[in-house]
Amino acid sequence: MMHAVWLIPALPLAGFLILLATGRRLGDPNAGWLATTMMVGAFVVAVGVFFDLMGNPADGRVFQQNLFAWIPVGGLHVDVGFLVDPLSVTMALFVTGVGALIHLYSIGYMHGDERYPKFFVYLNLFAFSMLMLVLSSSFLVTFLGWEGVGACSYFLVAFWFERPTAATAGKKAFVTNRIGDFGFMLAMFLIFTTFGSLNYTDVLGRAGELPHVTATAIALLLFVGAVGKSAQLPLYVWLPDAMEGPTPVSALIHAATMVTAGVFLMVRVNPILDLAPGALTLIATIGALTAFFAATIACAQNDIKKVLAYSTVSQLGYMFLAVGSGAYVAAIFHMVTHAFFKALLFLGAGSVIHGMHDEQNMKKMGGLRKLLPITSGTFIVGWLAIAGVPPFAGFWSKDEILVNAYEKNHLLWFIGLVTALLTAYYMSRQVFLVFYGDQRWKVAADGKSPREAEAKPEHEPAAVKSASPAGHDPAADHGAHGDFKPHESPPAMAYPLVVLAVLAAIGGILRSPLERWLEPVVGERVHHVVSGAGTKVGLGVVTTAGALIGIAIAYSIYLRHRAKESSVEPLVLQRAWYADDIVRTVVEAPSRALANFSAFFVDAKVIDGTVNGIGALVRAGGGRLRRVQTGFVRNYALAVAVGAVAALAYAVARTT
Amino acid sequence: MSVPGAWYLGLGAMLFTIGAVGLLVRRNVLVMFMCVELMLNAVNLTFVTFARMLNDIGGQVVVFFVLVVAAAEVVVGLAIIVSIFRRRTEATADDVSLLRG
Amino acid sequence: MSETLPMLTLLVVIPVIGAAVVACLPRDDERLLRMVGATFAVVELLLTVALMFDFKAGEGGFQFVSQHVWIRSFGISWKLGVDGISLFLIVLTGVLFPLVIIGPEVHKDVKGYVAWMLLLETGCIGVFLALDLFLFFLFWELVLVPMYFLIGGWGYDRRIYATLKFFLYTMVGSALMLVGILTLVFLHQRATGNLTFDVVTLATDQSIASSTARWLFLAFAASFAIKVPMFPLHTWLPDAHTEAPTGGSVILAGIMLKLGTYGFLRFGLYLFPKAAFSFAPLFLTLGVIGIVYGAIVATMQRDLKRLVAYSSVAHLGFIVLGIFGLSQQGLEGGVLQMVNHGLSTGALFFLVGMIYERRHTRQIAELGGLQRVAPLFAGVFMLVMLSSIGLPGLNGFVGEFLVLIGTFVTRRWWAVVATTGVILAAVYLLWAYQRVFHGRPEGANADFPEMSWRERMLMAPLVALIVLLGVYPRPVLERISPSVRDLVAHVEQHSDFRQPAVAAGAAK
Amino acid sequence: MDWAVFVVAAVAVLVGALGVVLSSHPVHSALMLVMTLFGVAVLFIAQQAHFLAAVQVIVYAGAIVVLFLFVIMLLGVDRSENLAREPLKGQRPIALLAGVAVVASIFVLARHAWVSGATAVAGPADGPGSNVEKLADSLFTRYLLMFEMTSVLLVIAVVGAVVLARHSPSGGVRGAEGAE
Amino acid sequence: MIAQVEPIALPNVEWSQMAPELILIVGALVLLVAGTFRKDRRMATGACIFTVAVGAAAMVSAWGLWQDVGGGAGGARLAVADALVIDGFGVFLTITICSAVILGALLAHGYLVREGLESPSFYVLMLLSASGGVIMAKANDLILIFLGLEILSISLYVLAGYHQRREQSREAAIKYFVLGSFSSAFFLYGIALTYGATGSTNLGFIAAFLGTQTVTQGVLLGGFAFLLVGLGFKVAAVPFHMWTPDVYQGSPTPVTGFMAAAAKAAGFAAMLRIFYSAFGTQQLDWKPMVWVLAVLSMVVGSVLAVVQTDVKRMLAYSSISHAGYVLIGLQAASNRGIAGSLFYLLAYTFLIVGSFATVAIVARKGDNRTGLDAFRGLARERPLLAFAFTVFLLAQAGVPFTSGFLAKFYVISAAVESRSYAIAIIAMLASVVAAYFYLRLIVVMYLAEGQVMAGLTAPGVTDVRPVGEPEGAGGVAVATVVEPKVDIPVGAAIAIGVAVVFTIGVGLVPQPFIDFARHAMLLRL
Repeated sequence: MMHAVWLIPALPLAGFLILLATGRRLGDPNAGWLATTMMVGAFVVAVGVFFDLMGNPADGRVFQQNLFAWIPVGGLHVDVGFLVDPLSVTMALFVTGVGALIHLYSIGYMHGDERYPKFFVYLNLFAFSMLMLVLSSSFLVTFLGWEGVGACSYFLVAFWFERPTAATAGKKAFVTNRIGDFGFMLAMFLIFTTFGSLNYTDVLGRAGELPHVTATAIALLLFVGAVGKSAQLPLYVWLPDAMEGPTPVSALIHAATMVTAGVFLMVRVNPILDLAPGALTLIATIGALTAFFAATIACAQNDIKKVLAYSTVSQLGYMFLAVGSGAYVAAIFHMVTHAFFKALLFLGAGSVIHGMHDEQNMKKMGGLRKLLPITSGTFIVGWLAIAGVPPFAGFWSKDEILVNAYEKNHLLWFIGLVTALLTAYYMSRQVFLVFYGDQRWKVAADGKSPREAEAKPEHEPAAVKSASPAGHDPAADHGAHGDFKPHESPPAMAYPLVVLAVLAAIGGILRSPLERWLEPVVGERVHHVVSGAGTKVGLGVVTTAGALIGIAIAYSIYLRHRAKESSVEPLVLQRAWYADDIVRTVVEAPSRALANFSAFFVDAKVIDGTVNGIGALVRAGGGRLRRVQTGFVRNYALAVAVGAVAALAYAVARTT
Repeated sequence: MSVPGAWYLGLGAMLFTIGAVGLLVRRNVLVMFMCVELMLNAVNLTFVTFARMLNDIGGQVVVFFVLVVAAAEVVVGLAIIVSIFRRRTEATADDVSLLRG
Repeated sequence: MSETLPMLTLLVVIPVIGAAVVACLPRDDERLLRMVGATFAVVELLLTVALMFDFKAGEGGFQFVSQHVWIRSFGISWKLGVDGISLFLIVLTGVLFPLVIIGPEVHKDVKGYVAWMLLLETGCIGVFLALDLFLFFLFWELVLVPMYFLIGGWGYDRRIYATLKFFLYTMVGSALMLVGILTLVFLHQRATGNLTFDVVTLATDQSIASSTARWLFLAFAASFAIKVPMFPLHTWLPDAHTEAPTGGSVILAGIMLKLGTYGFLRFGLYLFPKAAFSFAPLFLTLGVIGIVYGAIVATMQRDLKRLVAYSSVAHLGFIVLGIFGLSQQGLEGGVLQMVNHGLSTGALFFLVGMIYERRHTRQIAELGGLQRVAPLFAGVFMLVMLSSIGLPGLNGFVGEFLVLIGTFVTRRWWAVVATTGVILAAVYLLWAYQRVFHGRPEGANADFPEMSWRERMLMAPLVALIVLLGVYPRPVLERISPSVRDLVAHVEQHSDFRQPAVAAGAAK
Repeated sequence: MDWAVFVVAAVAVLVGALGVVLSSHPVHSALMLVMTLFGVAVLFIAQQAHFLAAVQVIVYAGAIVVLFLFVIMLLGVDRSENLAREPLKGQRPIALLAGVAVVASIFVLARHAWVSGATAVAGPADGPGSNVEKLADSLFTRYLLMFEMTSVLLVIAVVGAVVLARHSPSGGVRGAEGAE
Repeated sequence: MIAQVEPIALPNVEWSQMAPELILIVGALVLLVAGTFRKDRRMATGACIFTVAVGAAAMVSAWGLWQDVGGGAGGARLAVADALVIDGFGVFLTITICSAVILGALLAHGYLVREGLESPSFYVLMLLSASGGVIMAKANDLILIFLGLEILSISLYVLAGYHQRREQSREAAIKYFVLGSFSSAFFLYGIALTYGATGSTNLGFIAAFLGTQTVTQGVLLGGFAFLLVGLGFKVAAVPFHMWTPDVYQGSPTPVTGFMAAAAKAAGFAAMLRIFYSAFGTQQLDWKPMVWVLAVLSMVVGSVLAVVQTDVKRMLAYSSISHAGYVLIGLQAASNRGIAGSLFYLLAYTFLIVGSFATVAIVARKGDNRTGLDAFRGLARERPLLAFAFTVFLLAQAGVPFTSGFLAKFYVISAAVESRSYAIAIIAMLASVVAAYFYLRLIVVMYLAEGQVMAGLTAPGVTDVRPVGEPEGAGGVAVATVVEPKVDIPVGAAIAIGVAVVFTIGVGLVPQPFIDFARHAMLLRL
């Protein structure tokens, strides 16, 4: 089975190619089913590979498969090949697993979209890229996947490109990611220069030879890449905007898989990181700060997806905190649980949006619990998981991270703790606003602002445009504005929610198996928690308490209305610390001015002006000389005479 | 005794220059042409003087040819002058300046 | 092979025969004219492909060499030969010319267009094949003439200005180069008593003083730098590209810019290894400036074609970087990138031309939302653009990556700055794409027709090659490798330069 | 004696030359030219070039100057010219400067010697035999080809004059042929 | 009393060695005589054919001489009392000048018929003028050179004014004449000084004498200067060039073509022979002067051509810059340099006659439409003519596979060989400037169909005076007036065809011509 590993990415690739060629003919929903089948197939193969690998002894769980030489140039030899080890298989499993679920969900969600097949084209391409990323045997092929997922993210965020915001968000995502890629590329260059190879086995196997400075440099450069991809400070700005994409995209790419690629990369190169303690500290700090920073913003967002987006940023921060603390397993563990519950939350949110006819403003929701039973039930599971309430999955992973952070640095731990509190708070706020309280949408439906109606055209498709028997009858369900009533989603969307909810609930059990399983990868180098059991339990209690406090505060404000909502949603947080404005004025405006200056002054005036100036000079010179040619024969004779004098003068000079 | 050749040659140089300057400063084409004759005479004088100084008859022969050339030039030149200034009241070189630039 | 069939001479001669034949055909029958022209171009293409297959992959030296004395008293020969460096440029030439002859709309005088194109093909092939400096210079100058007429005759509003600028600018460079060539040849003669323009002989000999060689190198470099074009000698390019007809732009960008970089490789490095090495920092710097500056200026362009033109400045900067990085990877990446840029920028110009045919404007501001009405068109554009951005899996990445990694090995900091070009490329191209294709189509844009079958056929080979070279560049790379290895060895032999072990592959 | 002849002739030459340039009336210029020509003829004689002196007087004074006068009359341009007027700016000063420069340069160049130590090539100018004889001898030996070529020159003069006169309404140019 | 009259021992006159010039002269005389008997139109055609035949005969006889001298300096010899030198160099230029005669005569016929000027005298003058040029090329004596120069020039003065009804033609004649005689005087004074300094006018003696001298005398240097003035004038080198544009523009166009080719060839023949051969030992003295002349000619000629709007005038300036290139060959003062100059002159002869042939045709009746406007859209009306002109222009611009390119290549290689790098670079840059106006003309023919040529008109060009006005029919408002169709006479067509074939042929197969020029060595005296 191990040799079939190439099938894992190949199946989505095949799906992509088939859909590219015949997608339009397959249409809605067959294209979706095809894509989903491919993903399921990939998942099955991944499971097979997993068991195969399990069969090996712990230290023999490495398998490398080379397909063909991709770039063989001099000392640089890069194969397209796969490295099968516990880490990559874990990643592959959850990418294909979660991916398959989201594919399935999308069949329903995207139903009725005019570019339905194309969506799955992109989705499959994304899955392929992501699998290349995680399974690759070399940095360069990882980079191939890395860039591939970035491009797919771009396509999918800008899927509804008619909306300027979507198009802009897609571009922003790509460009910001590219800034990170800059670091990744430099890291590869440095690795090649140092090791003469880009293969993981070569490089990581010889990591011990690295001088400290080089190790730090490589670690930091790779981290720059991770910061871009995983939306850490300061390159996180693209992720909230990326919510312009269809919700399954947000779930798959911007919550579960792509954004965790940075974490994966960090874990992948852990032997190098271990040689660079300074870099680790920086990573941990950035992670903690990001977690806290994003959490604060999430507290004041009204857009249901924006909250989740900032939450994702925040949770990714946790993962980097874990990485920075040397707790690689914890990072992966949190990545997995986060994938479960965040995908769940996103899909749930999508279901809500779907049910609310493209309404994303939580302030216009409320009391949906009864109307969307499956959605609300599963969403609540996700909420408890992310809030860190035991025994849900999120508690375990977050707890482990915080324990490790405590080991590393108390301050970082404290930030993490506060963030946990905030997390519980803003998620509770979301749940209360959406599923509890008054049914504010009854009012909102009539007064739906024209601007928003404008901004969201015929998209978020299934809700408005569906006319298929598989879905729901729009006339019956939606009718006129007057009898607007939110509704539950179709089964294709509901099943994945249920599955994910189960995983989010029980994901915590993976904790110790995962630790053992990943040991060959992170090896003995893994940080063993030195604190005693007492401390650990104590920390767990504190964390739980924090979560509960957060929930309580949210409860008192948003359900009991003990405080004015606006007072806890300051503008500065609503505007996300004005980050976008700062970027616009500090980065964008000067760059644009510089570009304008270069293009229209330096290039057009100075450089081209010089060129044209020389031409003009010749002509002007000609014009002046021309005036000497007066047409008077005596002038001409004078020229001859002067020429003769000059020649004579030379002769005179020559004799003296 | 006999005047040194240098004197003759100096005279020739001056004559040549007067002719050249004359051509430059006079506007009447005929006078300009006379100035060319002055220059040719200066050359003739120079040749003859050199012939004496070098004791070489060649210089004198050359003068003979120059005379012929001068005659031919005069014939053609005056014909051209006549053809262009036939209808004009002045034979002014400056009037002929249609072509320029 | 080379003895029985003068393959390379045929390559040079076939297009010019084609041009002559076309010139004799009646003016009115456009189909016939194109058919005949295309036939010659396709025959040429087949020959180049045959050449590629016959090419012995493991050998670094010149193959298929044919040599005939031409001007005895100057030691000038008709000497042609191909090696790994020129091979794929030849093939690229073979690929692009049939496309520009069949492809774009030609609004007047098809006969002239086809004939000039074929003549241009001869010139381009000649430059790539010539192994005699004089012959090289002849072809180098020859390409100017057809291009001059193509831009001037079939171009847009400011074509006269653009074509004159193009011609004169290039001539300035050639002027210096000719003096350089002659100086080299005569100094060589003085040293060895052998008057020859043969590149191989001159390169092997290396008898001239290194201070002189530096001057000579600069004389050559001036010409190449203009052709590339390198900052700050680039301003002819946007004008020429923008005003040229689609076919002209494709060839200009796809092939003629490569003449400059090819010149650096074949003549700069080969003839003056030591000087090239000593001037490497200068050219690396200019290359890096070109990358960054070209990208920045491209960002602000309002004309789509101009934008693509400036993107060429940036891309060519990468190639220059690779060349003067002087490592195996960099050089090989540079050579590959020449081909890549030819494909992707050529394709971009085709696409922009199609937009112009439909909308009669190239102003980005007047376009918008095209993806909605012409998704396939947009898709192809996207693919080509991503290739241009350097997305892994497409051809652009392989070259760019090799260039950067190769340069990093030898000239770290230049590579670091150059890598920012990767970011900038995404900025200007995506922004342009967004403005042209995203959003909602208004007015005339709403009636933007989808790609016709003919256009699809036109783009198909380019798209296929873009993907193929991105996924499986190995057949190309392994043909380039030996020649590049020899070139690096040549530079090492004649200068203080030593390639780091990792690049050469000795470390393994 | 020699000096006296030289000085007188030289003065005649220079005065005549200046007269040509400075006379406002073309007829006066022509007459001044005659004076120069005679002066030169005298200087020829002073240097044993008797034959040339004769030819000088006959051809130059007798034919060429007459021709000049003829044309002046023919064109009816025998009017005084205002010499003070010079329409071309800078022409005169530069011309004078150039003239001075030419004379000065020649003198400077010749300050050591006008002639080199070269010996006679075409045959000695003195010695036995008359000037005419020696001239003729040279003319028909060493300078034979040149002598023949002068005939071509004269043919051209004839043809040229005819061509130029052909389209003219008046037959004034006929006189040009008579000059031969 | 009477000294015994010894018979003068006439020197041996080697008639066969003078065959080309004799053929030309005799041909001219025959034509002159014949012309007095027959004066009808048929005569005009006959005269043209006869002239071509004479030119061809002269050329053939020159080729015979080439065989004699053994294609090199080896068989070179002196003739007619050392007045003539028969060497490859002279023969080469004789052939060049004969080519100019043939092409010029072919070209002239149609023109003369069109302008109503048919008369054999035109051809007579042309042949005589050519004979002067040939004599200059072969002369071994300064005086003979002077005589040849005068024969050439005086004929040309008349030819320049041949189109009597055109005021420009008359003006060209008087300007050419005044300046020509002025510069002749300088030349003659130069001969005098040289004579004084060396004791002879015979180049062989001069060279022999100078070979014994270590220091150049002042007087001799003055002689160099004056000789250079005279010859520089003849070849139209800056600053002695100022007559060129006016005379070229004013002269009847076929005369311009002939003059540009033959006079330049003859002038250079004399210049190269005098300086390289006779004054060869004094290279260091005259090379700087030639250097300056060359650079000035190239630069000023090119730059001034850029701002011209009259094609004839533009070509005139371009011919000035061409003179600069030929001077490079002299400046190199090497065998390769001389060969380069010769090659250049040969190539240039065909180019320039071809170019002026086109101009003569396009100028239409009245010979006035020579402005850029007259060429607008020529490619559509007369594609072949436009193509031919394009070939000439591109060749002059130095585009590969043409004779013009090789010519430039040749002289510049000579400069580089003699390490005159600066002049080589200046020459190449000047050629770029020059390319501008050639290209501009091509643009007008092909590209600018009725459109205003934005960015082409130079600031200094806006005040264009209508040159062709007086004859009526307005050469200015061409855009509105319906142009008479351009007629291409047979003779001109042949001339242009030959020139095109030559231009491209030399570009493709240069070896025979390079050998020709290379073997056409001067007899180093």
